[in-house]
Amino acid sequence: MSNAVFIKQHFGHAEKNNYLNVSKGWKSWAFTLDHKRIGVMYLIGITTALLLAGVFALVLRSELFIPGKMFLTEAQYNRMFTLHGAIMVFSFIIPSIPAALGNFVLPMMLGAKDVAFPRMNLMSFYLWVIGTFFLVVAMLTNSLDTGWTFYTPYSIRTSTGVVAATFGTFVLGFSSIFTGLNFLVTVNTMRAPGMTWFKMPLFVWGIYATAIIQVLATPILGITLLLLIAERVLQIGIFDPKYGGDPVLFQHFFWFYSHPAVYIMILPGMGIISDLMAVYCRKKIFGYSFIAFSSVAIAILGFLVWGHHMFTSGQSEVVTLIFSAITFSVAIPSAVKVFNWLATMYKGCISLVTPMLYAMSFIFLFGIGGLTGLFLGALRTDIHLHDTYFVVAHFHYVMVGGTLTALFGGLYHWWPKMFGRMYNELWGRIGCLLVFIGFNLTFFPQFVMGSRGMARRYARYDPEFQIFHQWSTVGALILGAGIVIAIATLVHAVFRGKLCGGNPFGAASLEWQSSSPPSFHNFDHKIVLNDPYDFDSQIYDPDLDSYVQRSFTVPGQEPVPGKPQTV
Amino acid sequence: MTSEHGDHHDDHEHGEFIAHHFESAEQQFDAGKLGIWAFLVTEVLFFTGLFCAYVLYRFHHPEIFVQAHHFLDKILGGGNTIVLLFSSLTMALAVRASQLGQNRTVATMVLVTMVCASIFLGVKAVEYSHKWDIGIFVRAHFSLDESHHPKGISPYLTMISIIPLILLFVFGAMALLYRFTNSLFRAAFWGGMTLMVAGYFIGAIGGYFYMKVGGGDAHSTAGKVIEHHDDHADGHDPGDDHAQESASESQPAGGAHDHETRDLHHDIGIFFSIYYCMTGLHAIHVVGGIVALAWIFYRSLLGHWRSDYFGPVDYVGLYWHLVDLIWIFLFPLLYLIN
Amino acid sequence: MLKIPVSLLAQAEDLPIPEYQWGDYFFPVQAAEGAAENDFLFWAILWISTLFFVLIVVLMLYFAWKYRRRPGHEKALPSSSHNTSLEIIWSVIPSIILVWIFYAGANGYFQSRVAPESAEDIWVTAQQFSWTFTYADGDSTPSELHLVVNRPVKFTMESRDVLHSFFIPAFRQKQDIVPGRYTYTWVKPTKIGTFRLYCAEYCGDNHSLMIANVTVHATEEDRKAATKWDWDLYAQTDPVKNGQRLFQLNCAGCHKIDGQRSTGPPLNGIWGKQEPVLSGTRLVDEEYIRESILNPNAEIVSGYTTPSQMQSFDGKLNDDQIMWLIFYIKSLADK
Amino acid sequence: MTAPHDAHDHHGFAHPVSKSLLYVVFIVLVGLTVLTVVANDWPLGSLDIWVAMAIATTKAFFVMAFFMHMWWEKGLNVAVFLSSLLFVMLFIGLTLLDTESYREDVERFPIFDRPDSSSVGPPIAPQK
Ligand code: HEA
Ligand code: HEA
Ligand code: HEC
Ligand code: CUA
Ligand SMILES: [Cu+2]
Repeated sequence: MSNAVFIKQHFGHAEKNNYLNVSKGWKSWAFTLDHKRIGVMYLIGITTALLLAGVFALVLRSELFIPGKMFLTEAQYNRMFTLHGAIMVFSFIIPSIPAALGNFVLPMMLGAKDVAFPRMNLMSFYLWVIGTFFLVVAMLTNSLDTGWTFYTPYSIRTSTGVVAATFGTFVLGFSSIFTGLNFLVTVNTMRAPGMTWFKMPLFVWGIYATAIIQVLATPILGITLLLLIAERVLQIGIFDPKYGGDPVLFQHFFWFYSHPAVYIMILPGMGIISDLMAVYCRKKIFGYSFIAFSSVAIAILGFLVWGHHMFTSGQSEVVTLIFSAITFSVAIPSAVKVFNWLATMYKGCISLVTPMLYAMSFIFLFGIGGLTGLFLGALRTDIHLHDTYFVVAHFHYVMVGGTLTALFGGLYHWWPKMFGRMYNELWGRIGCLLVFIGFNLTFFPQFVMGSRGMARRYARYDPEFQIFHQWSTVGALILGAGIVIAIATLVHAVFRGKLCGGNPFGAASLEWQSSSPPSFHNFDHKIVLNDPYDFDSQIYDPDLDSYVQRSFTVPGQEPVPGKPQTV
Repeated sequence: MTSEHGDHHDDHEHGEFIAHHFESAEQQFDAGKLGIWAFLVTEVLFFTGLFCAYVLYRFHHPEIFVQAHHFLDKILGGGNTIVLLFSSLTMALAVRASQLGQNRTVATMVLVTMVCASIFLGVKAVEYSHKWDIGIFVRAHFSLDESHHPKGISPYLTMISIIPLILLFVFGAMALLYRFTNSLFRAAFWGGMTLMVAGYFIGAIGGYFYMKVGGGDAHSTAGKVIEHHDDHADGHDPGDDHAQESASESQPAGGAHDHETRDLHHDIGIFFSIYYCMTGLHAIHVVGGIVALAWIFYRSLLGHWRSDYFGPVDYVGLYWHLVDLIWIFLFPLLYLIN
Repeated sequence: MLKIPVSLLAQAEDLPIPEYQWGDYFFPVQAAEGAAENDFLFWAILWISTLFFVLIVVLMLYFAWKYRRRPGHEKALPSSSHNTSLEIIWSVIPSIILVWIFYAGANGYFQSRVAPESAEDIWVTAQQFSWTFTYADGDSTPSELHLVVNRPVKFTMESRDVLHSFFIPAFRQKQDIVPGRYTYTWVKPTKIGTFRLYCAEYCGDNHSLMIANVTVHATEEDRKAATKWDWDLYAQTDPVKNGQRLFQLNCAGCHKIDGQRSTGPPLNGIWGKQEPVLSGTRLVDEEYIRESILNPNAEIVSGYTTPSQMQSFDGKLNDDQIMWLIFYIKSLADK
Repeated sequence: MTAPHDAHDHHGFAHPVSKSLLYVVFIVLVGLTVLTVVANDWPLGSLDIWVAMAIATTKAFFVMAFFMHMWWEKGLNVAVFLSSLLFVMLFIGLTLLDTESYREDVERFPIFDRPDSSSVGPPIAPQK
């Protein structure tokens, strides 16, 4: 086989015989063990969850347009933000990047054929479906109005469907554990020969650090929710003050999981940004090992700060002090990452395509979100800011501005790999811009009204806050439109996009050494290990309109571990 | 428990059980091994919540724990500990045999392990039902009244035993059925299952007679501790909150002493809340373990294990030892308090 | 500007919305000791953050423009990909700043937690969805907290049902109230005026209506005049007023009087009607109301849970008081 | 410990443990169980919980080291498992520290020390 044919077959667009069409029928999807298909199913799932919870957000934002009642009663409003928060957190953002994108690209990045436990992977997806189903059932039957935090004793007293929702969340927890455990083992044992720890792309490090948290923290959520169910059904009296239990103890239980969980949300996002920065600056990532270790540092330190959500809850002074001190230590590894990304841009060759725009808007938005975390970590100011819109703005800046933005950046980056088709660049940029503008318009005013005293979870409010709420509501509509456009552009690309080759962006990590979309076995040829950030290793091939690993193209220069050959 | 079977592929019935995405049997084994250890980590943390609740309440109310442990029988608990330890031994032997490819030994040893697990559950059923008889429930429903002790077999025990009884008959029938249709392999499997369920009755009957004969003193001492304060036990809704308590306190009878004793009485319920959560969750794990063991038993009868493929036995073994480990801590924490 | 319809307020029907008093851009007016410290720290962190943030964003945009991919610039320029001393510098400098922020925060925190010896005591009872304040001389006020300027106050707080949180933005003070235990906080108001008190911990349907007004008076006498209630006088002249006051203190958390269902059924317009209860219907008369107050479990209104969430007021309200309540409910007969 | 492996098995990744070792471990475990039950009746005062825990930990060590083959296990797996204990301690330690420090406010709770506001007034008339 001539080299050109070989390249076309393995690095070009794969119309036939890719993972999407290797087998047909719904069963071939429902029972698939292929990490790529599971990733795609997850992607569809979490997008649905995002849109559903996003609609709740729009509804509650509309209600807040005027101080008094518009169209929701107080009780209905409470259900709105509870379901918005719970679905966003448990069904959308926690599985989002690892389970959808991670599933798709992580094994390929390692040069593996699949994750370590494909059945468990599928199981994780179905647990996600079941868990989300229970949340939705709770929503449709009795609804839920506890806030996503399920604080006792209200969650024991309320007549809404706490048991169904809690059970759903419990199941979602197991789904998350399974994903994490799977990736943990995959990264440890499934790396291709020669793929050492420090040759892994930083996205893998991000997912790996996330997996550690998922495995260590999520079981505590499980037991917390079980105890909550037991408390409601049997009145065991551990969290219920009526029977001598302690509500503050519940908060300890809850945040021991949920604080580390916020790093479950952000670390994969940071991983994506690290990779995007390098690819679109066409430059070796600055400070690889610092970025890699800062992920692990965040994962570990993240376990030591849960009490910063409880500064005013009646937690004792000693513990409060400890938690505040450690909270600040988490900021340092995050700062290290931000500075390293900047240094990567320095003297780079920067293409401002959609993924890069998302990456830059990530730095902007996560910067604000993270820095406002410092106001909350400082004890004196948190006394004032706790449970106000300042906190709401903070966490949307990190979760939406951070994770959701990174997710979009990653999707745009890997979309050609996943579906073999290019998105429309113009619409991609428009979407990105709208999201950026809408987002800031929605959430920046919330900082101001929060520190002025606007408490959160308020269906009605005093008139002086109205102007901020109005800006915020308008912003939410723009943000919503932006998200819809961003998603529509991607969906459009799947069906109508321009066909593209295996590596249109010239990225150097292993997943790009396959055809687009990849074949069922990921690689049908022997892969060539190279530095994932050495972009000189990629050579543009005008025939394919795509890049190809140098060793495959230059006759005479043999690929490192052996001549490329079909298996 | 998916981690145990996430890594083999049934398609290769004869060949090596290596899934397509692994390079070698060793890689597969290593992955499985790390997977199961990580899984055990999640299990440990899962129980941590309960241990945490235990430690806090014991720290804050040591007196409750001293009171409460009188209701737990050291001999039954200790006996159960030894049963579990023995099952761990046989499990370890099963793993060893599987590494040597001795499938018959694996089958026997796993069977013994399962029977022990069932015995454990049987004894536990006796303990639980005895407590329920005299009104020892979780905090809110705690209504101790030892005079309620029934004469014959506790109705609760009968109720719990219905499921094992049904299983006993179903499994037994299956075994016989296959025995007579000459599917010896299946007969052996279902026979094993029957034996396994029989273990429950060994435990339950043993425990029952023990309670009849010697177990009487276990709670009689305890009875004295609280006997005079039982006037609140019935009719009084335990679900009052402090506001109401203060209300009733204002009634003439109210005195600091009465308040304290009654609180103690109710708070013992907290101990039992924790007790039921811990042992209940542990029991669920035992049941889960039995299911996993049954699967190992089945595959041993098929003769699947060889020195380069014994991962599942090893993984299930580790899981089983962890269940044992947890009990090793639960036993002194719950039964041995002074 | 829209006003909250009065009927939406859980408590005192005519709780006025105090005029909002501006402070610095991010804050309401500084009306208590500690507010200035809080704001100073906030601004300090804000400026530090802004410094870093602007630095980062400006550099990012500058690089994005300067090194944008264009004909003639198709390749990254040679530059090193790590620099340990740089890494150390940008880890250590933020660390030092963070240590300071922590220290300043902790300092202010202790000031906001430890009440001076001289503080007077006020007891706060929070319940879904109303506040009651009890003063050292035995007076109580519903939904209105009255303080004296420059006089430190220590609050001892308890909740009758779920978590609540005592939050006065103008005082920069917040503390959750946890059922089953006491929590404390203190303030020293430094400005005369009326401010909002919010419940900042989610507590159920009407969480957002669980607000109160804090009035800071110039003198103790002014305060006394505002908190005092002359029961005996009204008993003679207008017992309905007494009933209303008692209702606000004890019942308004659960019973609205605008026809809306809350924790309990609305109590307007029930007098003299047939009320559906679990055992059929009951005529709402004196006897029924007295029974509802003293023994709520005797009859449960249809649509509510058994046992009644309402606690017995037996021993807490005397006959006179129950009578006043009855007068009051009667006065709501056709509202 | 002596003779961890049967002599014939030095290839592959299967490392069968010798039977006699397993038996010995079992006997030790039973012995420790009996010991802990007996020790429960000794007059150890507040030490007894620590004695019981020490014995339980010893037992756990034997189970983990020999039944669970940790003695011969890869360093990574051992580290993974043992690291979980760190997080257990962290969780229990900090929570205990906290609940212990606010204990007083809980214990004081139902005892009212508010002023007696005559017969009218606050929702719950204070009781002395
Ligand atoms: C993706 C999720 C995510 C992330 C990454 C973070 C990151 C951080 N969060 Fe946030 N947080 C949430 C999600 C998240 N948070 C949520 C959901 C809540 C509310 C939950 C609820 O109550 O419902 C919350 C609430 C919350 C609180 C409790 C507030 C309250 O209720 O009173 C606190 C308090 O300390 C806090 C602090 C921090 C800190 C210090 C970081 C740090 O990790 C941030 C580190 C990042 C930076 C510091 C910025 C980058 C660095 C630079 C730009 C360089 C310059 C840096 C320096 C000079 C230091 N967060
Ligand atoms: C990943 C997590 C996540 C995400 C993505 C979001 C996204 C959004 N969130 Fe929220 N939010 C939370 C997690 C998240 N949130 C949590 C945890 C809480 C706390 C809950 C609690 O207190 O218990 C919260 C609370 C919360 C509040 C506070 C409620 C209160 O305290 O009273 C508000 C108010 O503005 C809000 C708004 C929004 C908005 C406008 C968006 C937007 O970004 C949403 C944008 C998405 C869409 C709009 C969907 C796409 C559009 C369509 C399907 C259709 C059509 C629309 C148009 C064409 C305009 N969220
Ligand atoms: C903790 C919440 C709560 C408080 C405080 C409370 N109630 Fe109630 N009340 C209820 C509930 C719930 C019901 C309905 C169930 C029932 O009938 O007991 C109810 C029912 C009633 C009824 C019968 C209403 C009808 O429509 O027939 C009356 C009258 C009443 N309450 C009066 C009072 C008075 C007077 C007070 C104050 C002294 C008071 N309640 C305080 C919760 C409360
Ligand atoms: Cu009370 Cu919110
Ligand atoms: Cu946090």
